[in-house]
Amino acid sequence: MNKIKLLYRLGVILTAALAAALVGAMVLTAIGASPIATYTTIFTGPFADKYGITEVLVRAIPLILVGLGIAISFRSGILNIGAEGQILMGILASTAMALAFPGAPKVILLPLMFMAGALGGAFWGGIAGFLRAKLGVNEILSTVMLNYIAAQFYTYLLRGPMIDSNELLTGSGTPQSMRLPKAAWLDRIVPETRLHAGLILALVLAFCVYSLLWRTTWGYRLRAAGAEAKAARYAGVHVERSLITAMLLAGGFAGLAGAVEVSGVHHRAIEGISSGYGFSGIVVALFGGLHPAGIVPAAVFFGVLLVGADMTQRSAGVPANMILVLQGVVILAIVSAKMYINNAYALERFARFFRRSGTAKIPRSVKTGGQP
Amino acid sequence: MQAASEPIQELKLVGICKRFPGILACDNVSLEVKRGEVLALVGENGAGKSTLMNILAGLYQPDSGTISLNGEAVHFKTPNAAFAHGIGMVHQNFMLVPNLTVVENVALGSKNLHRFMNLDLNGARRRIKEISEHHELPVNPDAYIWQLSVGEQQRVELVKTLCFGAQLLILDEPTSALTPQETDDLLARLKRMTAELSIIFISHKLNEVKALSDRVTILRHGAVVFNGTTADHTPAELAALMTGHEVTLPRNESHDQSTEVILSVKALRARGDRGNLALDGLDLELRAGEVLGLAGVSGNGQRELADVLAGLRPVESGTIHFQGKNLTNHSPRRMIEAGLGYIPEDRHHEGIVPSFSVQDNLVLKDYASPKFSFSCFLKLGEIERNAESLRECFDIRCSSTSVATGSLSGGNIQKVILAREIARCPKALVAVYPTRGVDMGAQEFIHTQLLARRKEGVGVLLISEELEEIMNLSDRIAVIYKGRILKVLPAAIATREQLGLLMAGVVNE
Amino acid sequence: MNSGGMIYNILSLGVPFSVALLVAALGENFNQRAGIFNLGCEGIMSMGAFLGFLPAFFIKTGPLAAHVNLLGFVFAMAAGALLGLLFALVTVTFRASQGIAGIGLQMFGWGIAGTLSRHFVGGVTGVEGVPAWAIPGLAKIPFLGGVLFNHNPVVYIAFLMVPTSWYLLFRTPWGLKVRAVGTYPRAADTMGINVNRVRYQALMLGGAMAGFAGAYLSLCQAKMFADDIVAGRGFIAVALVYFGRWNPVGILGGALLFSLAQTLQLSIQVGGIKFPYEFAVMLPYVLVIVVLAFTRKARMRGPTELGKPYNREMRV
Amino acid sequence: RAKVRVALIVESTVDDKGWCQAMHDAIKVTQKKYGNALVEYSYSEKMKPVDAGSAARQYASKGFEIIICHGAQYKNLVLEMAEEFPKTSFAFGTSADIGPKNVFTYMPESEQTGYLNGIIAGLVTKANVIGNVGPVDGGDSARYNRGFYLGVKSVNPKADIKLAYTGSFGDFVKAAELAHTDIKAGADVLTGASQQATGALRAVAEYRDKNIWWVGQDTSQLAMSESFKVIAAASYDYTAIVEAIIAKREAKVLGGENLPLNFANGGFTYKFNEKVGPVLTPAVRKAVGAAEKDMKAGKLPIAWKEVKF
Ligand SMILES: Nc1ncnc2c1ncn2[C@@H]1O[C@H](COP(=O)(O)OP(=O)(O)OP(=O)(O)O)[C@@H](O)[C@H]1O
Ligand SMILES: Nc1ncnc2c1ncn2[C@@H]1O[C@H](COP(=O)(O)OP(=O)(O)OP(=O)(O)O)[C@@H](O)[C@H]1O
Ligand SMILES: [Mg+2]
Ligand SMILES: [Mg+2]
Repeated sequence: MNKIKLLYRLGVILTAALAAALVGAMVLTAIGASPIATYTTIFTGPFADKYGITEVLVRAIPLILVGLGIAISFRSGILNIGAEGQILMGILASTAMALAFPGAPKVILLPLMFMAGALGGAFWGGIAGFLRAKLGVNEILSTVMLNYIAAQFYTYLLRGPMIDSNELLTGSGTPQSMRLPKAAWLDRIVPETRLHAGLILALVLAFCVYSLLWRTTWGYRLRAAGAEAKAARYAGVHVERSLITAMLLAGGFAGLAGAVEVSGVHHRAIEGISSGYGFSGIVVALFGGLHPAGIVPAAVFFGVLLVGADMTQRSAGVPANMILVLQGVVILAIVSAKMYINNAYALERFARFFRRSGTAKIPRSVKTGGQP
Repeated sequence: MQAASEPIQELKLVGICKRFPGILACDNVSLEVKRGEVLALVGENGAGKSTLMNILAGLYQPDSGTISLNGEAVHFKTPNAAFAHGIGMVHQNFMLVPNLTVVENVALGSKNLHRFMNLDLNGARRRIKEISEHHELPVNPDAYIWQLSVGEQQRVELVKTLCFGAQLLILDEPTSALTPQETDDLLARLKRMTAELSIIFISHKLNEVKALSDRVTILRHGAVVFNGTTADHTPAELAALMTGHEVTLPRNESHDQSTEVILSVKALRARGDRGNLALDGLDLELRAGEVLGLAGVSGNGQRELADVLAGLRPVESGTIHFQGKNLTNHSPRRMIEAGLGYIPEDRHHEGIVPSFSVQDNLVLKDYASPKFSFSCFLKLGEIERNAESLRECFDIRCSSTSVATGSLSGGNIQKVILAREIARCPKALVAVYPTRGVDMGAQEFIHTQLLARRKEGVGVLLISEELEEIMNLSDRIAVIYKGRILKVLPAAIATREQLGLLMAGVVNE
Repeated sequence: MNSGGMIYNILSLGVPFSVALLVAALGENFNQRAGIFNLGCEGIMSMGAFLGFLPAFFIKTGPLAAHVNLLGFVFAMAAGALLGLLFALVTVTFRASQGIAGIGLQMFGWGIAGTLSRHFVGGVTGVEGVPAWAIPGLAKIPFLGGVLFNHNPVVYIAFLMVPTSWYLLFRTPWGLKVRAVGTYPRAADTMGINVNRVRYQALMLGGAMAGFAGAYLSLCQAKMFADDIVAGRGFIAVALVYFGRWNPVGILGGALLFSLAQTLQLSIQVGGIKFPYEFAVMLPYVLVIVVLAFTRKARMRGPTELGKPYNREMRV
Repeated sequence: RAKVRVALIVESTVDDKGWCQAMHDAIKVTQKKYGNALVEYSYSEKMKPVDAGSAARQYASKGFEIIICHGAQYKNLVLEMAEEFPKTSFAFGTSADIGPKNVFTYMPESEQTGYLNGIIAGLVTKANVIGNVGPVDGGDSARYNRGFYLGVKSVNPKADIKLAYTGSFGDFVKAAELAHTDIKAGADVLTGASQQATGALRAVAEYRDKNIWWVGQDTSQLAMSESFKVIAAASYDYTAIVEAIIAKREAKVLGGENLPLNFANGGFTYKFNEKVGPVLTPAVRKAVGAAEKDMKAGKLPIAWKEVKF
């Protein structure tokens, strides 16, 4: 049975991969690019050197953090698509904190900054949680809208109150904050690359989220409220409070992701930091089965996809939009395959079919022990 | 689908097998129904009855085996194909779309009413009228399903299936949620229908089987273990054949009165889901060490009363005192902490979190108690041990306590809830329809457990529509009618007739 | 300018601006009513915008030149239906998680539109687009005429889609099936409704409408194509379905509220403001949330099985 | 001369008829001028800051000599990479800072183009209402908008300039909505910066038979089908900057300079559109010509920083 299971899963994955590759190849051929070169670049490019690998991990860090938050909210019955806005609020809060205490030593400043980032994100997520729990506003609506509001608020601050005074002086006027003091920078863990200590933080937090959700009474409450609100209420869980808690946590993780990005990579608040991590984070969380043990590899995989696909622009001459096509196709193929892999009914049918055709093919002599 | 072209003279299932991942639900089942006959299909929870019938109704595909109608092999790929041959099924769970009206539900399945860009609702209304008059099944065609009581929904189901032109009617536990009167009515109507139809009837209540059916087939673990004429066997014999041992439902014989009032409800008023005043000045006292049966036709405030007691529904006025403390309008958590146990009506969505494991569901109310947690950390080992011991104690049948509870059979889910509520050592226990849809064996077990708690001094409020169950177990019986308690009688002197009249709202001096 | 004139301007501009959101949300409503949550609306709109624009871009002469816009809308709807079909394959047949699949579809549609436009068009380009057509007689009515009856014909068609969607959903057999399938698919299945087929149809219709909405952007509103022309309107359309509580009339209300707020804030800015413009830009988004939060909640009549794949064999 | 390899990193696409395309075109022109054998060119589009970091590293490690990160949001990244790859020349803009020794910065002094466009708008408007469709109030478009304001005021102090922002560089549809709003509010000359302005121009073109005009911030608008509304357009011409960077590199200067873009150094081109007909009066030509000449001579300082909206 286990062999059949393996065969089945392999078959599903191969079929999905093939389908995805074919669709991508069709579009690539249509625009006159080489599918083979493109695919080779995506999946080998990131592993060619130290840069590639570390860049993948650099992408994976915020994806893990956002994904963890998303996992908490989805597990608690909230479809949070507002991570994008929550990241921005985290960036603002953490930057403000770091700039407010420029003289503080690292051991104090970094935790303060991350705390501020998490609080900023939590505040933004909490609004959606509050609206849902107390006023019955659907979270999909509110988070979509809050993303836009956050984006405007972000430019407002970066262009106005938080702008680097140097930008005003020179007249460049770029919306960006002052550069953070060195004490607010996360250390690089591989020299000459951008891989920073945020990775360790993300991994530690992944473990914490696992413990939180599956090992604590808190997590139990959140999951119960998310899985079946009626039963949770019956069992004495305050479901509304749990929704708000979940959104606070989810927002907190997104905000922390923003803070870590600033502290580890950009060292100041600028535009375009979140670069779609809010949405990719959802994909990562769901790929990872809403479980930290799945989210970490899913984030790394997605990092490969991001970095590798970007490389195709330079190595295979593929236009930037094509990258979106490839990512889209890969996502569609993987979610489809994933459902089949976990579908016991389909596996059962496959096993039956396999056994039937399998037994028919086995010659009698073998079965009765005749030596070939 | 109007009436099928050819009347069904004989239906035969031969060697039907159906396997679900990890379980053989139907194991080489054969059975046969003739025109005008009622075949009863009985068996424990999870025996495979519904699966078999779903195969007949075209919903599932058998792995092997054949179905033949009037001697001709047929193959039902979809429910449509089954309808076309005159097979209609009333499913165990209502198959009515709640936010549609009755007419719309009927029109949904009646393809001949589907015009281009137009839905012939009047045609559906006519058809409903015709059928409901013919079979004396009154329904209000323009009511939304969510507005209807369970009994009314059952009637709608029946009318709907008949509207689709069924000649062979499959009824999967149609009486499990009906009041005694409704059940009697239904059985009488079905009896009359046999002039025109054949019926396959599934029930856990063997007296109904006895009253209605001509022949009976018993399934156990997916296989047929008995096939015979109903008239030749008593319900007790059938029960023994079904479970493999004698089944005797326990009775509460002692009737000694304790006096300590543990739960007292005064002049309680609360609103139902539709905004109506479902509880309208209700007074009730539950004493320690008694079973108080609450009889009544469903929809008279039972559900709301249970909700209010559990803290799940706000009280408009009146008080609830539990062990002398005023707990009116307290949160569910407070009620739980005060020592109130509650077996809810909706076991699938309220009693358990279906996706949680059996272990987790067994601590649904106590995960944060010092026994199962240390500060805020869960003691997973303790939770597992607890589950193992309860599983043994309460005979919960599951492959392991880490499987999702939603995958268990109804009877076993009920046992999980019972185990949890009882293991918490409550001071009072509210049990709402605790044996609905549960097989004889489990029923016996649940009754025994409730009586055992009573012996230990727990006050049990048993809400049920089964007079049988109430009269068997109660010390006193209260009758609820339109949100008030009409009368409380000692069980020893209560009679079926008297209760029946009270439940209909008739108070004789 | 006097305030009457300003109100007139806001209304007469806001009404046509609401169309893309309205049509996309009406389409998404069919998806959601059938139980499928399609976050990929944005991608379908991109594709619709591109294909809608393509005939007008390429066909400048010849017999077809007079009908390029019609052709564009046909192409856009066909492409939308195709993407809807793809989404149906993934979420209905393969039962994939709808949330991620939607994000995948969004990337896919957006990417293809951008890639093909780079290859075949090569940069931001304008087209003639659909001209305005005042309804004879009605357009002369003071005030209302300009607000309602002096737009391009697609606007009228779009507004007719509201009662049509309502009728389709609540008065036709197919609408009945859609509502049943999104609320209690198993019940529909036992009544002989092919759940998957209905979901396929709903997704294709919803896709075609999203394509239409995209084409409206490129042919009627912006009259040009650029790869990020949709700029998040697909997501807003999805949100508006929740605003409208799955009712075409409510969705119309949401789309109008959003666009009027949008023109209002632009008018405020144009009128000269004394506060940072970012707060003006936020206005429509804030308003939608606030209005929803403080309106009285009706009983939820929406699709209760939204987002859950249906599997006949699977035990519920 | 030695072969040089140039890389460009942009946030939008190289065919956006705006900011990114201007630099792309300039490099292409240089490449054509020097020959493909001498200038190797590669670009990366749709680069968010974090992606830009990867791309720039790859270019640097592959031996590209000049890496142009076309946007101020890349400032950080450039400053950081410059330390890591001291032999590579980096460039980014807009910025008026003087960078480290291997970083060039460039700054379009777009208040100049705005000023010229403002003169036209101020002279052409009949309604004395002028619309300006802004993306966001930052970077070079902030300078443009202020220069435009001063230009208008210099010839027509009574004119009302309606400046509003879409809040986005790339939302063409919203820019069109804003342009319509402006026109309804009485504006008869409009302008706008960045790629979203194309949407606004497209909206202006809808008023085919009305006297509503556009002054552009990109000469490619003169070649579009909507050009019949465009009285004149300015354009950034980065060719001089690209060539300057190549030349300085050859002279062993890897950076450390700010290269402004202005009329004086040929960084801007300004073109009238002869097709618009009588609206382009000799008086307009004259006023613009005079101002342009003064700017070229450095005689017309524009105090854009003083303008507060
Ligand atoms: N979502 C919720 N639903 C119901 N009760 C809650 C919820 N969150 C917290 N509580 C309750 O509020 C109180 C304070 O919460 P907190 O989590 O700090 O509790 P605690 O003292 O750590 O105890 P616990 O062991 O229950 O975690 C506790 O009684 C807890 O059970
Ligand atoms: N769709 C399904 N997927 C997996 N297992 C199933 C499914 N349906 C039924 N089963 C399993 O098959 C067995 C037979 O179930 P079935 O519902 O037919 O029992 P039943 O006799 O109708 O029980 P009850 O009296 O509780 O209704 C059970 O063990 C059940 O868990
Ligand atoms: Mg059953
Ligand atoms: Mg705690």
